[in-house]
Amino acid sequence: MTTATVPDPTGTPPARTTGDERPSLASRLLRLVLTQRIALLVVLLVAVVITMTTLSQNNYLSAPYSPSYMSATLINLVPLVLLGLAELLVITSGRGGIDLSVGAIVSLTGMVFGFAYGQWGWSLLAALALAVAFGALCGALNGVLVAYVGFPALITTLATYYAFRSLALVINDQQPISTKPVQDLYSTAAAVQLPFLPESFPRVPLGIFTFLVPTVVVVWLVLARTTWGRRLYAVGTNDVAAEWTGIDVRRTRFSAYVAAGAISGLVAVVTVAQFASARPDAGVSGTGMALPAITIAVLGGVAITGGIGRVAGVVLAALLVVWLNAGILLAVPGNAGTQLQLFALGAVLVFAALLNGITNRRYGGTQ
Amino acid sequence: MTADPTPAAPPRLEVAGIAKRFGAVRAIRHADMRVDAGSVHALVGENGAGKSTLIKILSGAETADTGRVEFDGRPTDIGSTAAALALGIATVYQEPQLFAELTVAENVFTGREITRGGRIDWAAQNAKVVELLELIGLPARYATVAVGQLSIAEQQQVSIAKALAGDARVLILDEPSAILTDTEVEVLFGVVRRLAASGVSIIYISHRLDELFTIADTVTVMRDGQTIGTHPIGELSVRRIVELMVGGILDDARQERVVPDGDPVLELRGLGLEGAFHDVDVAIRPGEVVGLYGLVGSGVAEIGATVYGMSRATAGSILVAGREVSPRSPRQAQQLGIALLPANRKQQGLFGFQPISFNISAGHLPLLSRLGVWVDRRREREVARSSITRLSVKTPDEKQAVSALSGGNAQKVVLARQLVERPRILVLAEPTQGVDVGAKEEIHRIITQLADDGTAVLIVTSDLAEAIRISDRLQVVRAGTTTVEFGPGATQVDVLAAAAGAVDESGVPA
Amino acid sequence: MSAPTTATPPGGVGEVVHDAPARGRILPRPVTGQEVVLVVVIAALWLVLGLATPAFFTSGSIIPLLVSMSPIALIGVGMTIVIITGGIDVSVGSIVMVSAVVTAQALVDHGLSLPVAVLLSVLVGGVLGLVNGVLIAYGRVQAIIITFGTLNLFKFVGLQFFGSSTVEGIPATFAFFGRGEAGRTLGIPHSFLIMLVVATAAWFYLRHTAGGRHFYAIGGDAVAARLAGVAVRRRSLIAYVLTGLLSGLAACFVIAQGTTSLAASVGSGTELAVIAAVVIGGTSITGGRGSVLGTVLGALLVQTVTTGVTQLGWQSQLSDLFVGLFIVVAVGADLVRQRSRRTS
Amino acid sequence: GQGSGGSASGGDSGGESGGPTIAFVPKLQGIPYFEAMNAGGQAACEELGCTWLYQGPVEADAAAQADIVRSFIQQGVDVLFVAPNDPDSMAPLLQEAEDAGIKVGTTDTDAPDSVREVFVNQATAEGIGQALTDQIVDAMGGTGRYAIVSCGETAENLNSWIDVQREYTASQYPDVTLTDVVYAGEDQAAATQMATDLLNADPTLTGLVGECTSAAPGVAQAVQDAGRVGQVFTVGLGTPRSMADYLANGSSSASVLWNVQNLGYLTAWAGLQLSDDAGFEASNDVSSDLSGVEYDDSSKTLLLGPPLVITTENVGDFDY
Ligand SMILES: Nc1ncnc2c1ncn2[C@@H]1O[C@H](COP(=O)(O)OP(=O)(O)OP(=O)(O)O)[C@@H](O)[C@H]1O
Ligand SMILES: Nc1ncnc2c1ncn2[C@@H]1O[C@H](COP(=O)(O)OP(=O)(O)OP(=O)(O)O)[C@@H](O)[C@H]1O
Ligand SMILES: [Mg+2]
Ligand SMILES: [Mg+2]
Repeated sequence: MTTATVPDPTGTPPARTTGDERPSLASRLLRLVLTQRIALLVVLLVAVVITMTTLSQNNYLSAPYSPSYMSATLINLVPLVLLGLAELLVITSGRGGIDLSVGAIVSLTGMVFGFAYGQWGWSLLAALALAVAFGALCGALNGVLVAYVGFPALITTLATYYAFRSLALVINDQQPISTKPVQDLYSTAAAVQLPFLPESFPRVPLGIFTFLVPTVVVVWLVLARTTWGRRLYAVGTNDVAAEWTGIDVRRTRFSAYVAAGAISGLVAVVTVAQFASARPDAGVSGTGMALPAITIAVLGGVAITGGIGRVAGVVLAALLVVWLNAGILLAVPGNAGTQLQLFALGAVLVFAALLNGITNRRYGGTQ
Repeated sequence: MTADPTPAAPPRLEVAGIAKRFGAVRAIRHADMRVDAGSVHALVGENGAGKSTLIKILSGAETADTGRVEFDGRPTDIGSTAAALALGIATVYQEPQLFAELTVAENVFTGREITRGGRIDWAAQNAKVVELLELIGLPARYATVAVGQLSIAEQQQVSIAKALAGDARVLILDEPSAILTDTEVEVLFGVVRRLAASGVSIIYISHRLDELFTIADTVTVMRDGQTIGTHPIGELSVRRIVELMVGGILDDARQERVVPDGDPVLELRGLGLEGAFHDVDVAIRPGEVVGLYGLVGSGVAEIGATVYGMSRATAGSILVAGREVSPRSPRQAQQLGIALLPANRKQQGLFGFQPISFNISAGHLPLLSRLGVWVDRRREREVARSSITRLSVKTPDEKQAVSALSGGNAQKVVLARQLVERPRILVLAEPTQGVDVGAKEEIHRIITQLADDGTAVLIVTSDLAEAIRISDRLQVVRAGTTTVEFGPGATQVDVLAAAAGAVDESGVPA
Repeated sequence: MSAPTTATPPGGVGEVVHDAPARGRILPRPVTGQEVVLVVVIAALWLVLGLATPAFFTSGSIIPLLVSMSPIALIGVGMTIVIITGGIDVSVGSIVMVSAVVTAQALVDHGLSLPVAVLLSVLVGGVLGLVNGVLIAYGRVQAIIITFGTLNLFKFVGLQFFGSSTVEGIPATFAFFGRGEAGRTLGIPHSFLIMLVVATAAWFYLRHTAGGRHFYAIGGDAVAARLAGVAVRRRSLIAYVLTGLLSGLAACFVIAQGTTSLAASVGSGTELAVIAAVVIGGTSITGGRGSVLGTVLGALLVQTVTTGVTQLGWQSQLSDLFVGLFIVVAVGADLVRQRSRRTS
Repeated sequence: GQGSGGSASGGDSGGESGGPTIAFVPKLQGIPYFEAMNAGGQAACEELGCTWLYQGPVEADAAAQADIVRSFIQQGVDVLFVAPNDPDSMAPLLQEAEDAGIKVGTTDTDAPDSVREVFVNQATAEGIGQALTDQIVDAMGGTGRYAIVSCGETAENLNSWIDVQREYTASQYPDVTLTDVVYAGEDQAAATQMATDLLNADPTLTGLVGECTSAAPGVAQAVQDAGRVGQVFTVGLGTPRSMADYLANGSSSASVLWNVQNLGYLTAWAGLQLSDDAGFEASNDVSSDLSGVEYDDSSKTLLLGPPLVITTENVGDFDY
């Protein structure tokens, strides 16, 4: 047996620093785009807008891809972002958190709101409060089952999706509610001229200011700055550790579902206003609202395993999808245009996901 | 680097010039090692020295960036775990790698099932597993039990059985003894010796340096991602190994403490939890360090969890400062001034991909916030930075994700969380499990200092040397209840005997 | 201080919960508690329906029920395996759509024979499953994300085949799988029989072969499975390909159960129905545990509820409410049983 | 290669035909019904000199439809026709289109409380509901019980036809009972299964009505599968080609529809009138096929005519 010693090249044990040599600017940029979902989304968004504007200027589009069009299409942004945030909250809460029932909650709450505002003659504020409370109640049912009873979220919300959807249809004999007050609500969704800005500035859908911005700000503040946000991330990252740390895991997770329900209630009002009627299938017709919302959340960098997710990512992802879709409609006429939207959504999602995979291997994770 | 000039036979396994980085972290800078056939080769080093990474490379779980591997003198490329297994390199990883829903027999044979005509030959597998279980000292009927129903220590033993099931020529054990009781360790050593005698090479990683002298033939020391040297065990002492590991000299004398008089701040009276422990009596005064020592499975772990509100006691009472309490949740326990360091850091302690600062502040949100609502991010940062300095956590900054830290450094972060607000009562479950000697020293110093400042410390441990060294009083838990109490002068032999049930209760030393 | 010690019987220390499984058995029981519960629930439902609507127990009623559940159960077999590995496939509806349109179009244009048509449909499904599998296994991305993406991509592909139209005048080649007289032998519907054969084969595969057990290992702990030498990627790839192949076969059943025309809405919503059947059947959505038999029973329960609600003359929209309730009850029962096992 | 033949020539705006641009947004794309309307509209524009644009959502979804309408507003088409999925939600968008100087109209399905200048109606709700009822009662031999398999629960025109059927059956045919209405969505397999369930639940049932183009073949298929052709009779709103086989084998007695291509043609013609500010006469001669098309000024409705009953006799006359 011999003693083999490796001579230390520097004579002293090397300092334990990360990164020994400075990477080049290009590789730092690449790293930024790959590891920071926000950066990637900004790049994609800029690419989409530049491409569409260029196409537009060279007359390849059937109509100008102009600021006024881009701003008119923002009306779709409101429900998409809000429900994306709802998914952000529940997915971040971990243990396979997800909410398939948001669309069904929108349908059912929309009907309840329709009754209150359109038929019982409640004031808008009272009806709005009712909608949010009712949505929260639906969310609370999910929350109790997931957080306190211990059901897997996917299954719970699949069950409540079926149940709420069914109730929304039955509650008014599948008739929409479209009385005068409900119809007049459209004015709260319509595009408006912004004050203090020149005439030429594009009109922006009012819902952006009345619903979207306040919700985004609140959710962002809550997640990034409050102790509740910290608890949510902690629970989502490792709920056993959170428990041992003294965090009330069940209540935190429960409240995430309640919040998602409340946001869905808000979306119900937005949808009623946008459609000028409370429709029993508002949130579940077609592919429904839940799938796009989950897609947006995931595209926005929310980790399906919990504990990771940022508000800005969700907003940017929704904006990307909305403006991409709007551009496709102008670029590709006929049925092919709407079909291509499916392709674009699928391709962007798979692309972003694959990028995540690469990033995980190369840099150890996305933020 | 020198090597035997004329080796009679090539070494079983030789690696040279191995380097491996994870993103920016250089886990291994340069590693050389040669393992002879039939020898027990210990690999030691501080937390984060790169031991686990090196053996992951040997077992095909990771691929080295540079370097070369020779097996029986032939250059080899260990590209995958399957390739390593095919060479006869079997590994017991630091974290048990088992499937909770599958039976022990299935776990042992996952990846190399015995089949007959495409169908699994359950009978043959079962017979082989029964043999293996006997070998490692577990009852034969465990073969058909789902692994999820076993204790962590038993799972660790199953992992060893699993490694032995293939005809291993190199057996790698990464800290196998960390969660085993001394009797189980003895069984393990028996197995290791028998294997070595039959020509199997063993690579053995441990932080319990004293045990190297009973089992190892050769010791390779790693420091900061480099192999510092390889020595026959005969040339070494514990002190020498430690000096090689840290590159310095340690003072390990026990400091005599005088515990101030006073009324107990924590008292357990006849405490019981059905199925776990019963009639537990403990009292701790402020400034006192009391150890609870028991073999794994003696119920000792559950006592700590009950005091912390994780389980509700089914008998007896808990008194804090003379008042009877019954914490229903960790939150309530914390409000009573009780803090706890959990035993299983990965599961119960760490928020993996979150920054160090997040991990520390998570337990103190009311303190580190305004009005209990807004997180005070500056104070959070300051607290994290000072904790990092105080516990010498090896990290570039407080924004580093804890998942990127080595096991021992991560343990320090979890410990740091318990120390932010000085608790009235601190329960520490296995505080230095898997922690290197330097950090262990550090943690012991901090515990003593806390006690000096008036905190009542309850240490729940299965590390006997630690229990004796740190405790002002040591209580032995056996068969689910407190039995004998020892003062500071206890010897390992006495305590172990009491824990194993050899001393009857009348012979209580002072 | 020392406490008076109560003597514990030897062997009480260091043993956790080992007496639960019976001796002489090295696998979990072939029939899980969940499956027993489902059988009881279905039997009870059938009894109630039989009493409430006399026509329920006629072959005219039972046979369409079995035919209707077959495609869901068939895809469910694949989905069960996928979910056991800890994955999920929400693109199965789109796979059914693409397979169905390609096959229906080929039937119309080239008048394929039955075996060729089935082979075509299964192959198309398999190719799409392969796309999912490659992306998930080799792209190392969460299955739910990838399959949300391919759900859209496959639907796009399917729409290209539909070409803004429906497929009309599909010949009765698939009547062999249908609800009608041609779809039965000795009164038993072929589609149901085929589904049973596939499910039985899958049961054997999952239970008694190394490859099958590896799915459970992967779902239990993928890293550990890799370290144990399990070909994790290849295994998960196989799970998705299997699901694709079975979705392709199910597409034939769907064509057979529809009319002589096929519209682009075919297959939409299948994924939720399949997942509902799988989870009602007791497969753990987090992976590592599940059974094909449970899935078949789950599909049967869902179809019984839908059929029952219509036959009882209740508002058809209510059937969803009951499906939701049954999911909660079934999963709740499973949960309660697991807890009691753990604490016993 | 993608998309329909229908959309292909709609591609280049300001294409060969010149003249005003008329855009039509159907409820959804890819079903023979709307593709036939598209073909009719296209033919009209080729003859009459206009540019026909056609774009529909992939699913019958109000929000997706709104996006397309918005994009047409942005394109500044001259005339916009919509077959709204949800009339209430379409009204404000039509207002926006009008504000942008676009002439707006509805076709196939009305948005009554909107600013639309014309509704091109295929047939009145009474006309359709009564024709369906007459046909089923006739097939059943004037007595018995029948049920309806409808599609979307909220589709307003389907529901209005069902209402007419309820009332008309009760008042005109005392020996006939309408027992049940079930909803199968747009899914043919579901429609077939539900029809089967209805047959089993009530063995005395002798009639089934498929209320939309996916349910009409579905109910016929169910009867055929149950082997009860000749005992149970079905009628429905089915497109000719999808019903041909069922009419031939007797599982369907008749399909109530209208000439869908003519509806498309009439829509395009109405668009031209709107863009020329030409207005409508009480009776309009549109083409050789379409003479004497009535216009009701009070409801601003152009009526294609009475519904068409498709049987084995005339089913071969249509190519959609
Ligand atoms: N997957 C990984 N990603 C990033 N860094 C890693 C990874 N695995 C290990 N490291 C880093 O590599 C270094 C060596 O870690 P390793 O686990 O080999 O240490 P160790 O000697 O086994 O320590 P311990 O005794 O604490 O188990 C540490 O700094 C660790 O943080
Ligand atoms: N605990 C055991 N110990 C030894 N051999 C066993 C044990 N359990 C089963 N075997 C053997 O394994 C083979 C198959 O076992 P078993 O009869 O239980 O399987 P099976 O009936 O085909 O499947 P299942 O258990 O799922 O019903 C038999 O040869 C049996 O003797
Ligand atoms: Mg290690
Ligand atoms: Mg058996």
